[in-house]
Amino acid sequence: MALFTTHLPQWKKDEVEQIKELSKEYKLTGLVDLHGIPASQLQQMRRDLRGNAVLKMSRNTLIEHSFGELGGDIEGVKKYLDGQSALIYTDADPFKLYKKLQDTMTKMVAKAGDIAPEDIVVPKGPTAFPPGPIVGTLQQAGIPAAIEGGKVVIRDTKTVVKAGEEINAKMADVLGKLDIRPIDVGLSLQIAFYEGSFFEPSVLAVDETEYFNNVVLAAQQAFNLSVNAAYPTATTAEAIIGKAVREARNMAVEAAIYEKDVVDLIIGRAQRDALAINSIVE
Amino acid sequence: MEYIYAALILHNAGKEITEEAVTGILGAAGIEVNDNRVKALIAALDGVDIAEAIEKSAVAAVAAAPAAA
Amino acid sequence: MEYIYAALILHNAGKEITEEAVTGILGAAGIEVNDNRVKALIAALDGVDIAEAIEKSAVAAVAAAPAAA
Amino acid sequence: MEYIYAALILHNAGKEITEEAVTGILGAAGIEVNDNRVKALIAALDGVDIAEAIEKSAVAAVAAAPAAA
Amino acid sequence: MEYIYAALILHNAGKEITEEAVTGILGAAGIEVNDNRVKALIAALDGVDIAEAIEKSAVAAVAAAPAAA
Amino acid sequence: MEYIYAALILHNAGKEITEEAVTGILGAAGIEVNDNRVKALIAALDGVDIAEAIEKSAVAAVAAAPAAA
Amino acid sequence: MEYIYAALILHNAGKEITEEAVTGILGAAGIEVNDNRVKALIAALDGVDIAEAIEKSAVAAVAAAPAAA
Repeated sequence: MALFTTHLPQWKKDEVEQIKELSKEYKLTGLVDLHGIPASQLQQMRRDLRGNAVLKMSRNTLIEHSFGELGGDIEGVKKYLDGQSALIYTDADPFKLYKKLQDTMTKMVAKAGDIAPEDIVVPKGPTAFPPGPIVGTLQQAGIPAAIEGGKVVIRDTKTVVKAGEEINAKMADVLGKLDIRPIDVGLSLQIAFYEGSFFEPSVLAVDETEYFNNVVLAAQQAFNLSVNAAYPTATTAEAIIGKAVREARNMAVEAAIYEKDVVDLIIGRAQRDALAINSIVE
Repeated sequence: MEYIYAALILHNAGKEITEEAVTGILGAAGIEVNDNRVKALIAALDGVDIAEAIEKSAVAAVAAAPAAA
Repeated sequence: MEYIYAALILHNAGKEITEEAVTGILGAAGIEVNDNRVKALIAALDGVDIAEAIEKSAVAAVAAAPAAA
Repeated sequence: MEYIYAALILHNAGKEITEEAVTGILGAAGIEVNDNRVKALIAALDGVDIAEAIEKSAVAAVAAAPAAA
Repeated sequence: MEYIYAALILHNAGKEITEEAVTGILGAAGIEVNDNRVKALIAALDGVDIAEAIEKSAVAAVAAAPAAA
Repeated sequence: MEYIYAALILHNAGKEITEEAVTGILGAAGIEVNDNRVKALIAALDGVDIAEAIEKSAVAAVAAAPAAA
Repeated sequence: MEYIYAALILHNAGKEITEEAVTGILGAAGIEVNDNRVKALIAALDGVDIAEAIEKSAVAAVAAAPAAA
């Protein structure tokens, strides 16, 4: 690389320096894949990230060069450069960053060949289109369009593409015209280098539902332990009393302890048993 | 449970539920009657509407279901 | 139901459920015993596992619930 | 229910459920103990597996409801 | 559970549930009373409507229904 | 319930549930530890099969049923 | 589950659920804390309504019933 360095134009040298500086300044240095993200969407995402993370676009060759110069562990970032990689810097940890990137996902219009991530539904109602060939185009795509009151309206809600199906060119065109955005687009994390370790996206995805369920389970377990061990807390005092009373009643009925508080229950048990035998006898 | 059944027999037959009656029934069954339990039974049943208690038990299980449905 | 109660008294006390025993119990209650009913009861209970039948009734409430729903 | 609770205190503590023990407990609570009720309690519990009895539901099983709904 | 039962005995008898009262009852039962557990019990019961808790316990068997419906 | 959760942490980690351990955990959480409650907890858990106690469903208030219907 | 218990201790005590806090609690318990697990916990719980989960646990004891329905 020595040859390359000597002939590096100033602006490239500056760029390399900047990348190296940022990598030293922030706790987390990462790469995200910008492939397929339209410029307008990208702008929105950068706005959403403001205050949390910094996106820096640069040529892959310069990125490679920068990490080469930095050396050490961080040089391993080079391996993950791919296609339209961009640098991302933040002081948050990789898990928080990954979550933030998920949160900044937006929707965009479909292109021919895209797979629908969920059912695509065209809602019933008026459109902005004046009467014209659009009516025919919509109908050809299976959408019940008609002219009413001088406007083109969709007469009924219709599911035009099912989840998992491919969106063909005609459909993509129609959906685009209706400004229906079914495709999820977001910054895809390629790698995060943080506190000396590399974090690949597969280890960063956290299933919130699983955590929710575990919290429910933990609360249940704590409740059970508190009641079963008869260790009363504000949360469980009532339940413990309830358990004590139920157990007392159970024993009283089972042993037929003739006390006013339970004699009704004893009669009930006696009758239930008698009915059971009665049904056999009849 | 023998004691309560004796009481239920008397109830069904429209007879008064007394210590003697209950003792008599259980004695006839060849059971060694425990005086205390008989007394406790009579005391516990004092003021109890047996017909009502019997009815309640029959629907106790079903009363739960409607709440569910 | 008196006949059933009588049978259950004997069952609870671990005694054999015989015509004599049932008749004795109901007689002691001052009830006019119907011989045929006693015979029918004894015959019907022959071979019946009463303890088991009672246990099953503990969850028999299930039969009631669907009807309610 | 005091008499029953007293029996359960003794059971939980692994102590024998006797007249003296139950009377002692209720007396310490400042309750005027009815001898007969204590004796009836002891007699009723004679031979009963308390640990098992505690588990057996006094109320008709409502395992029914789910099926209904 | 002994501590809870002691509290319930006092409640049933209309007595105040205090450390001394609970300790007295359990002591009479021949139990080695753990001061801390008594204190924790009194603290936990502060503000609890015991009568209401007892009532609620009556239908606990129906806990099955909700999820089903 | 913090005291219970502290016990659960120790149980899960296969550590002994002692006063020191529980106090240490809650102290690290910045909680003002009530000595009495810790002692009461240790005493209550003494001899308890925790794995079993965690599993055994202690049915909560049945405010549930109405919601279901 | 220790990580979850630690989070719940903090939640119950009205404290913020942070990396330091969770690590401190588990460390005090003598557990070897996995930094990444803590980070993942914090990130995941950020989107979890813990109060809601705790409420759900109150009726979840009936989780058994659904299978029946």
